Amino acid sequence: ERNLRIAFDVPYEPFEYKDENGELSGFEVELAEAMCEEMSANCEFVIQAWDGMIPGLLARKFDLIMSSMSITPERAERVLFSEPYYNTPGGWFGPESFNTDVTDMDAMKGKTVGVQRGTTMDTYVTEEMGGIVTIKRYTTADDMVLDLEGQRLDVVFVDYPVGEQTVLNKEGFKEVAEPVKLGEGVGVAMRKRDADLAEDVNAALSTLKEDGTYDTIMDKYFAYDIKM
Amino acid sequence: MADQAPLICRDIHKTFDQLEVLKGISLETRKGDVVSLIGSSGSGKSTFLRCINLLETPTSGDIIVHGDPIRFTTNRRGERIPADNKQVELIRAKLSMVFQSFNLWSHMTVLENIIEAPVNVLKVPKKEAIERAESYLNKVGIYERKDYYPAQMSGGQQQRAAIARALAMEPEVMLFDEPTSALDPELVGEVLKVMQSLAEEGRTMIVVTHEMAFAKDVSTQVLFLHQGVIEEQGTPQKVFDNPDSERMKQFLAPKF
Amino acid sequence: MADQAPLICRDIHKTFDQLEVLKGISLETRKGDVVSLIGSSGSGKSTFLRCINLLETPTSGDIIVHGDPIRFTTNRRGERIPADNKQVELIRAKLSMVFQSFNLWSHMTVLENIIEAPVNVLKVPKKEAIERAESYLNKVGIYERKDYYPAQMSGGQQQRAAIARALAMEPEVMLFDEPTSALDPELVGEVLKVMQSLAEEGRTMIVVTHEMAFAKDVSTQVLFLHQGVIEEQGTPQKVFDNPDSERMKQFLAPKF
Amino acid sequence: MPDFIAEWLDKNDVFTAMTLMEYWGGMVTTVQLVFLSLVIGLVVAVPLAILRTVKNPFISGPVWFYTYIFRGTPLLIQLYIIYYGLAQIEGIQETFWWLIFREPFYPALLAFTLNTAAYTTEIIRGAIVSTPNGEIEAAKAYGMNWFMRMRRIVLPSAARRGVQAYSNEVIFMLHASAIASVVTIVDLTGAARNIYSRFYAPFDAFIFVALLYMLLTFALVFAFRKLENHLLKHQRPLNS
Amino acid sequence: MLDLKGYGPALLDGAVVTIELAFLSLAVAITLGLIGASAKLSDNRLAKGAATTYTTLIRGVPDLVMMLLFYYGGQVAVNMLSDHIWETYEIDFFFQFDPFISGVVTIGLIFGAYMTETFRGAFLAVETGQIEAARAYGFTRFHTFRRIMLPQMLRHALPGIGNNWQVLLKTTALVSIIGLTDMVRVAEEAAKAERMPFHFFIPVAFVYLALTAGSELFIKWLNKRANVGVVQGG
Ligand SMILES: Nc1ncnc2c1ncn2[C@@H]1O[C@H](COP(=O)(O)OP(=O)(O)OP(=O)(O)O)[C@@H](O)[C@H]1O
Ligand SMILES: Nc1ncnc2c1ncn2[C@@H]1O[C@H](COP(=O)(O)OP(=O)(O)OP(=O)(O)O)[C@@H](O)[C@H]1O
Ligand SMILES: [Mg+2]
Ligand SMILES: [Mg+2]
Repeated sequence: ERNLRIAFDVPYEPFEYKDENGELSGFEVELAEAMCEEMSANCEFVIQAWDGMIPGLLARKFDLIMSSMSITPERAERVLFSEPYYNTPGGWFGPESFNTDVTDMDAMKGKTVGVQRGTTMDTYVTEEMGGIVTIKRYTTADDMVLDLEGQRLDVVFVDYPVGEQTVLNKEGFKEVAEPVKLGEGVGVAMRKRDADLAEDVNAALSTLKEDGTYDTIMDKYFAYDIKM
Repeated sequence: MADQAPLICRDIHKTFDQLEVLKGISLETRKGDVVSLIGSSGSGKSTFLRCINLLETPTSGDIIVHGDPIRFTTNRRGERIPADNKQVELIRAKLSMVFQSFNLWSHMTVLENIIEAPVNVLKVPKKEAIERAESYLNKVGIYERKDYYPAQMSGGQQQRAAIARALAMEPEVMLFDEPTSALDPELVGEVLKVMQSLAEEGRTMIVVTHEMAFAKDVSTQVLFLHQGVIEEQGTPQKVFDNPDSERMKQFLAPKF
Repeated sequence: MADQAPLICRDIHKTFDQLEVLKGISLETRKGDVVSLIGSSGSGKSTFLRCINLLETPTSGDIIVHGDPIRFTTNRRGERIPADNKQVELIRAKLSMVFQSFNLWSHMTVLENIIEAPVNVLKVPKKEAIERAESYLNKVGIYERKDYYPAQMSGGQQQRAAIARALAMEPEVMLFDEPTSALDPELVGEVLKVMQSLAEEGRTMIVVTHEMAFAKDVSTQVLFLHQGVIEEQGTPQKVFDNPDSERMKQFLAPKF
Repeated sequence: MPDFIAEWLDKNDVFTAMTLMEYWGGMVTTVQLVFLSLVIGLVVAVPLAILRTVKNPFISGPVWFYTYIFRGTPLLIQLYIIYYGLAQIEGIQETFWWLIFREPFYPALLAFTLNTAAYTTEIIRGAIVSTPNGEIEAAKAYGMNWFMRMRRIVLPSAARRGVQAYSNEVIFMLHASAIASVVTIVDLTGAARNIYSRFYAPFDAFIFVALLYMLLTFALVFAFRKLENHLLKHQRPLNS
Repeated sequence: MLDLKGYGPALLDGAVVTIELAFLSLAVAITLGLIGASAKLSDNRLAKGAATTYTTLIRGVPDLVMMLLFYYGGQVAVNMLSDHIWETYEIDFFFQFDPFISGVVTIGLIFGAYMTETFRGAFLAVETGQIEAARAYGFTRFHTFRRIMLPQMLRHALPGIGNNWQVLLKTTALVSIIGLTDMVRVAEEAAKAERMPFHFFIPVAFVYLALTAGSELFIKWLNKRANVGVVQGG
C-alpha cells in the first residue's frame, strides 16, 4: 500500500474549495479520492499556494498536483503529466455594450484583453492576438473582473467555469462569443522520475472514466461536459 | 542711538525644576564695556549668559538690547517664552557667543564653521566672509588647521576655532563663556589681547572668566556671582581691592 | 617590584596621516612622581597621554607599565596595533584618565558614572564603591549633584565629576588632561590639593596642565613639549628657573 | 565560453531573445517606478518629518497618523485600494484623471510614493531629534532662524545619522516594488512571473530575476557606501 | 459589525501564526543584527568581510526568492544528499524542512541583514569620547558594548528598528508559498471563495494596525528610557 500526498490550491470553484464545514471538496478533490481508492493508495491532501506548487513537488513536499494544471509542452519539460482528465473551454466575457467580433482581428485592434497569467487562454491570446490587442495578465480572476468593471479592460478571456461564476454573476455583463476549446487539457503533475506512479495514475483514471464514476462526479458539479 | 546702552538686564531669575539658579541679576552696560563675570563653579555664570541671548528663557526679568526690550509671553503650559521669534533672531545676530563646550558644528570644517553665520545670517558675500574668517584664524593662530574637522583638532585648537567663529560675526555685543579655559598661558595672553583690541574698537563684551588678571586689568566692570546672586559688582578696583563681601574676600585669597 | 618604574615611555612617535604629531617622546617615572606636561596648544600633550593608555597606538616606541612592556604587532594593512587585548585592558585598569573634554557617560548619573568602572572592572562590591564614590564627590565638592545627569551640570561640575571618576579607581598611575581648565581659582586650589595628597600617598601622576604654579610647586618632573618634541625636561627648578631652550623662555615670559 | 555554459544555453528555452527583451523591459519599469517613488517620497518626507517633530499636536498628530496608517498596513493593500478603489469611484472614467489612473503605472507610483514617504518620514524624524543639542544652540545663538537652522545644521547633521537606515528603506522599496505585477505592470517580477508561468521553470526564471535584483541592489549598496564615506568624513580619524 | 462569513476562527488562527512568526523572526533578526554590526565595525578583516557579504547578498536577493531557495532549494539539496547517501552507503538519511522553522529562519536571516545596517549606523552615531572613556577605564570589549554602546546607540537605532519591524511584520505573509497558513493567506482564500476582494483584508489590516499601535507604544517607552540624560534638540 503506498502513501501519496496530493496538492491543491484552494479555492478554485468548483474544482477545489473548502465547503461550509471547512472540508476540502470539489470536482478534482472527489476525483482524487476516487483515484486513490482505485489505486488502493493511502492519500493525504495538502493545500499549497500556487507559487510554491512546482517547487514543492520537486522538493518532494508532495507527490502529485491535481490543481487544474493545464498541460503545455513547456511545463512537460519540468514535470511528468498524466493523461488529461478534463478540459474546459475558454470563454469571452465583456460588458453588455461590447459588440465586437473577437475573431475579427481588425475590429479587435487596440482593445484591451484580460487573461489569467499562465493559463492556456494566456498562451492563446499571446500567440493569436499579440501585437494586435493589449494583453493584461492577472494573478487572480477576481482582480481581472474588478478591472473589467472599472473599465480598464474591454473584454476578458478566461476559463469558462470561472467566467460563469464571476463575470456572469454581475449586472451588465454577458458572454460575448462562443467558448473556445483550447490546449491539451488538465493533467495530474508528478516528478519526472515517478514514471511508475504515472502509469498507475493513468490506469486508475481510465478505469474511472470507463466505469461511470467520473461521470457521476462531473454531473455533480457541471451542467456541461468537460470530460476528456 | 549711539550712546544707548547696548545691553541692559533687569532682575533676571531662572529656575530649573525646583532649583533657583539665578536669583535676580541686573546689569547695565555702555558701549565698549568689558564686563567680567566671575564666580565659583555652578554659581550660574553660564546660565546668565545663556539667558541673555535667550537660549534659556529667564523665569522673570527684562532684557533690553539697544533700547529694544525683548517681549515675552506665556504658552499654554504657563511657561514664559519669547513672544516674537523674529525679534529674538535679530537680537541674536547682534550678540555672538563662545560656548564653554565650544559647540562647533561637527559636520563642517573650521572654515565652514566660521563663515556659516556671516554668509547665511548677515548675508556677507562668501568671498569676503572667507577673507574675514582667514584673518581671524590667523589672529588666533590656527590658520593652517582651517580645513580640519573639529574632531581632528586639539582642545585648544577647537576653542580658538570657536573664538574665531564668534569674532567673525563682528557683533556689537559678545558673550564669552570661559574663552581661554583650554589654552596655555602664552595663548591666553594672545587671545585676551585680541579681545582687548575689540573692546577698544567699541564693542561690548561680557566675559565669564577665571583669569583674574584679565578681569582686573581689562574689564570696566566686574560681577562676582555666588549661588545665583551678585555678591559684588563694580569697577575692578573696587571689587578686587576693596571687596565688601566675605565670599569675595575668600574667593580672592590665594589658594595654592 | 615596589621600586620598579610604574611607567616608562621610550621614543614614542605618532603620525596622523602625514602629520607627525609626536616626534620621539621618552619619559621615565618613579613611584610617587608627579610629572607635569606643559606646552602650547596643539603641541601633542593630549596625544601623548592618549598614547600611554593606548587610545592611540604609537606609530613607534615602547611603553612599559610596571616592568610589563606592551606588546605590539602589525595588522594586514601594515598598521601597528596592540598584540594582546587582555594585556591592554589589564594595564588600562591600572591607569585612570581624566579627559580634556570630560567624556562623562551621558546616560548615567554622576554617581553611576563613578561606580561603573570600580564595580565592573575592579569588582569592588557595589556598596563599598558607592561609599568610596561619595567620599570623592565630597572631596571635589559636588556631593549634592550626585544624581544629576551630566547634561544638567555646569562645566566645572562636570569636570569635577570626571576627576572623581578617575580618583575612584584608586589607580597606580593617573593621567590628567587639563583637570582644572573649567574651574575657578578657588576650586583649582582645592582640586590641586587633592592631587597633591594623592601624590603623597605614593601614586604616580602625569598631568597636562596650564597651571604653572602647580607645575612649579608640586611636580617632581616637568616636560615642556613643543611641536611634538621635548624641548625641556627636568626638575621644576631647572625647567622654570634655568631653561635652556629659547621656546621655553618665551613660553614663560609674562604675556598679559 | 566554458562548454557547460554553452551547452546549457543551447538546451534552455527560458532565455531566448524574446524573454530577455521582456526582462529588459521589466527592469526599465522597475527602475523607473522605484526611482521616481523614492525621489518624490524623499522630497515629501523631509517637510513631513519636520512637522512630525513640532511640539504642537495639531500639526504633528496628522503626520503621525499618516505614517501610522501607511507603515501599519501592507503595501499590497494600499496598492489594491488605490488601483482598484479609484476605478470604483462613480464617474471617474469620464474625468481627466482617468487618463492618468487608467494606466496601472500611476496608481502604483502613487501607492509606492505614499508608502516610502511614510517610512522615510520616521527615519528623518529620528535623525532630527538626535541632533546634538549644543550644535543647535550654537545655531540659535548666531541668529539663525528656524528654517535656516533646519537647512544648514539639523538636516545635514541628520543626514549623517539617517543614511544607513535610509539605505535599508531604498532596498526595501526595490524589493517591495515586485508587487507591482499584481496590478498588471510588467516590472522585473512581472516579467519573471509571466515567463515562469509559461515555462514552469521556477528556479531558472526566478533565480535569473534574483540576479538582476541583486545587481540593482549592489549598485545601490555601492552608491550608498560612497555617499556614506562622503558624509561621514568629519568623524573619521585621519589615520584609519 | 464586519461579517466574516465564518472565516473568523481561521483568520484568528492565521493571526496567531503571523504573530508567532513575526516575534520569533524579530528575535533572530536582532541577534544577527547585533552580531553583524559588531563584525562590520570590528578591525577583524575576516569578520568584516563575512558580515559585508552577508548584508550585501541577503539584501540583494528578493524575499520571495530567498524563501523559495531556502525552503525548497534546501529541501532539494537535502533530497539529493539523501539519495546519494542511500545509493552509496544504504543509510536512510532524510529529513523534511519544517515550514514554520524555515519561515522563522528565512525571515530572521533577511531582516538580520537590515538590522545590521541599522545598528551599524546607530553605533557610528555614538560619540567616540563615550567609548574612549570606557576603554580608558579598562572595560572589556563586551562590557563596553553592553554598558556604553548598547544603551547609547539605542536611541539612534529605534526609528530604524521600528521601520524594519513594520516591514518584517508584513513580510511574514510570504510564508504562504511554503505552505503555512498565515492570516493573509486565509484572507486571500476567503476573498476568492466569497468573491469579495476587499472585504477580508479589513480585519487583516486591523490586526496589523493593532500590532503597530502596540509596537509604537513599546518603542515610545524604550525611547524614553534610551534618552535619559539627553537634552533633545529642538
Ligand atoms: N584625529 C586626528 N587627526 C588629525 N590630526 C589630529 C588628530 N588628533 C589630533 N591631531 C592634531 O595633533 C596635534 C596635537 O594634538 P593634541 O590634542 O595632542 O594637542 P594638545 O597638546 O593636547 O593641545 P591642547 O592644549 O590644545 O589640548 C594637533 O595639531 C591636532 O590638530
Ligand atoms: N538643565 C539643567 N537642569 C538642572 N540644573 C541645571 C541645568 N543646567 C544647569 N543647572 C544647574 O544650574 C547651576 C548653574 O549652572 P551654570 O552652568 O550656570 O554654572 P556656571 O557658573 O557656569 O559654572 P561653571 O563655572 O562650572 O561653568 C548648576 O548648579 C547646575 O547644576
Ligand atoms: Mg559655565
Ligand atoms: Mg589637549
